[in-house]
Amino acid sequence: MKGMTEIVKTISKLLAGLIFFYGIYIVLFGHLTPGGGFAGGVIISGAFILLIIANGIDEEKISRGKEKVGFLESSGIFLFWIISTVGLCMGTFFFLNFLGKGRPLNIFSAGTVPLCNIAIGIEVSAALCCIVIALILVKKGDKK
Amino acid sequence: MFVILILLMILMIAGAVVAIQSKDLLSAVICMGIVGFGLTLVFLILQAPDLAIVQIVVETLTLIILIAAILKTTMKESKVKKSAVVVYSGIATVILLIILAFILGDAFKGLPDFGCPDLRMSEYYIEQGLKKTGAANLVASVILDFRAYDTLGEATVLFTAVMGILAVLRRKGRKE
Amino acid sequence: MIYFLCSLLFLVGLSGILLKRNLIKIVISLTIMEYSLFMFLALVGYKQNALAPIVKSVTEEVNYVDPLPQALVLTAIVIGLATTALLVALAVRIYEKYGTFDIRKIRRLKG
Amino acid sequence: MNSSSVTQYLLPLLVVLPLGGAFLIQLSKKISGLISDIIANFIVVVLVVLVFSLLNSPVLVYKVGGWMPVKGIPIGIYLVSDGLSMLLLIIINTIALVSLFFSISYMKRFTNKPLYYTLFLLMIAGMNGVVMSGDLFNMYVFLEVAAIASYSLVAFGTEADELEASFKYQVMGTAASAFILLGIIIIYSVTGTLNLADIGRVLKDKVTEAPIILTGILFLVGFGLKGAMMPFHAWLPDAHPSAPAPISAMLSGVLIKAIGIYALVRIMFNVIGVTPIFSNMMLCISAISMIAGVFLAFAQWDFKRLLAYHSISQMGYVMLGIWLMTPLGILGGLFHMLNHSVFKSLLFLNSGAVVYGTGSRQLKRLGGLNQKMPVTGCTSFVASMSIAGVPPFNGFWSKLIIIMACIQSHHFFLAGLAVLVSIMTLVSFLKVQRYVFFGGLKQALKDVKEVPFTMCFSMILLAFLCTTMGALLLPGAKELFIDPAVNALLNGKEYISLVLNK
Repeated sequence: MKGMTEIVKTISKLLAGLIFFYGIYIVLFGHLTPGGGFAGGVIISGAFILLIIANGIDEEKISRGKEKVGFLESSGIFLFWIISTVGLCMGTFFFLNFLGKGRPLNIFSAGTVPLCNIAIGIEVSAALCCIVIALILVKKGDKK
Repeated sequence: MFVILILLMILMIAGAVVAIQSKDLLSAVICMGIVGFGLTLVFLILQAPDLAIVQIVVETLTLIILIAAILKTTMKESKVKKSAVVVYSGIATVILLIILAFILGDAFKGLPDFGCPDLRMSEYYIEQGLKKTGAANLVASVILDFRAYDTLGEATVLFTAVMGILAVLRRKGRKE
Repeated sequence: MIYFLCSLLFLVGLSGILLKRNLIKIVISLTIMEYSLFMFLALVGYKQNALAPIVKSVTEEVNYVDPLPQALVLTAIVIGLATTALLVALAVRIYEKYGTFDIRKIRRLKG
Repeated sequence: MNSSSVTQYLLPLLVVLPLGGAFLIQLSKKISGLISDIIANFIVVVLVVLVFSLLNSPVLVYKVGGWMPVKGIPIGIYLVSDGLSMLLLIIINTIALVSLFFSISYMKRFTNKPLYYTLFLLMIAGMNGVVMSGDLFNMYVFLEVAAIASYSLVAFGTEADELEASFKYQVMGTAASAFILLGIIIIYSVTGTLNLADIGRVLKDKVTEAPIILTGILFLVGFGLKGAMMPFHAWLPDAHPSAPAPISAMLSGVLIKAIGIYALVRIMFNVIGVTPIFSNMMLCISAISMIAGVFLAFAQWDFKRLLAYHSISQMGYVMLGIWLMTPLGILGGLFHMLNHSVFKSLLFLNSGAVVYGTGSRQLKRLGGLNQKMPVTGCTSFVASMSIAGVPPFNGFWSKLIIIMACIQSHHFFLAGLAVLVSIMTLVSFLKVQRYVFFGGLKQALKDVKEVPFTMCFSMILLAFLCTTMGALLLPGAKELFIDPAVNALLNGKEYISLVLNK
């Protein structure tokens, strides 16, 4: 699959940057405003998918990217797992919100909630990129 | 508000019917988009901005995945021959569905009225959510603190699905 | 009334699964079925004249819609997305092997 | 801190460990191929040790996140392990260990082994989560984890028929999940809570209201689809044979019990409450499953497909016992569930060994394998006799109890049916033995060898269990393993006070 025209490529690069930062904003402020790790993660993956679609598919580059993305995904969910088990390791409860609650309505508040949001954001964005890349890499008309 | 909600739902049902009946797969997928984006609006009306954000991005992504799959394969739904078996099974299904609709409609009369939910469990979330978890977004406080275990399960479902997709899309399953 | 419309959407999805013989159509029907459930869950949590469950200031009067069903919908949406993606991947692979999406031509397994 | 509060901290580990293992395998697969074998097997060994150390403990309730109930209403998610969960945990983790040990050699024929282990561990985590969950929605989430892992494991070989079976399985499974979710929403709308015990308390005198009856039916359809009860069984004979053999063993031996029968029984007995109409309906379904499964199995010439149909039939026995709702019936049903998981997994592992050795699972193409594969032949003979209910193997005792329970509660027709099905099962398995292991050796099978050590070891272990598990009925063992589970079902509504007062 070839990429699209030069105009589309340039604009998509600009837009992808914007979308990417918007996604990060949604993740970071997930505990204060609507949104959160999941919504933000999907938006971030959207930025990458836009780039992939606009710039066409270079198979080699993309399969290398797929491995990196897979690793990122596993590490994201592993991070979430670690946050969840810290409570257990400290001898208290599984999924204990062990950090201080902070001042309400401040970005550094709510203990582990923003951390979980970040971990989920990483996991979700990587996972969705992985799904789309894997589906794109399937060759057309490869019948048996 | 209520009228808009009902109109939206009727639009969604119409979209769903067209999506299922249309002969062309691409237009079917796009009609499914009507249902999904309609759902986004419904969420907004129902005071659920979190869900609206998630639904709109997920719907877009679902459409991308489905369209990518269709572009790689075929757009036409192959024709169904109108044999007697098809017609009879179709009629039987429709009758079954009508009966089901009556059962569901009847049972739903026993639910609490629309707009007055029973807040047995969530009263505490609403009143103490901010104080206990520090998160101003009560939905975030529920999914990441009160019921964070569910969210671990949810993230795991997504992880499992990705692993499953990687497993299914392998070129060769068995070694020679 | 409003619950009934929701169940109607559910039944439309169900009819698609039962009647349609095309893999992609089946995936679409399943997704529509799930959407109707999300909507039902959000309807169940709605409270008349209440605000979205986001606290804007600490002193605010407490009158929000039920946040719990919204959290459940969030979880369910992710699960729905995961199943849809896996189904689509399987459908693409099946197309690769058989060259069709039609279930009647994909009957290697019997009984 | 007394001893019960220490042991309750072990409960979340049963889910956390396999999840962590699955993520770790994905992170570390680059380093060496061997590392995934080690991690997976090590974690499941730890799980088995954990489960057996939890045995004989009282009802444990663990509140995730430390959210204590407010005004008596639970607000967080509860993990609950009572007798019934314990029985299921034993089944899940033991069979998982044996299958995993079997996979070490068996899965060498497949590509991307770390992915297989990841999915396997996720499936175990999902089932453990379902069994221990004390929260309706949480149960649904972990049910989906287990189900999605099993969908993709069925298609692990990526051959055309495997993909097709997986798709069919997944469509039915997703529809089933939709029904279950609808039921959960209705329950939440009526009660305003999701905690199982709390739901039970609210619904105490509402069992006959229309929404609750509808929920019962929705759960029956949903979990019936997941557990392949008879009118909803269509996916099972495709999906179970298509999976790699250790996965078939897990699916048939464990999964349909954990996310089908267990979930339905838990919700109906302990939470909603069973009405006589419902239990009679379930008796009908189990009788139909029993008889139709065995008849359909009769016509099969594919080894694994035949076994899959027998799974439907044997699950009919389990349900027949449980839904008689008498102490003896429940004892028989649960004991048969335990036994079935052992001998059916063994049979599937046998079929896997046959496929591994000969490359075929068509009965007509096999023959005389006893000369070449003595261990497989021997163990499969034990398993066949066990499933057919020949004394002194374990299947005999549980079937005997179920038949006695039928007679005791004056269901003579069902008792006769159970005997008939048992005889037909025997005939069907004599056919398998005759075509696969006895008779003359086919020319094409001259250079077949016995399977590697790890596979033999798993089969011998299960065969040993088959011969000795009748001893679980003796006093001493019975109180430890089966009685708590029976009591958990018999005193259904006691569950509510047990959980809420912790």
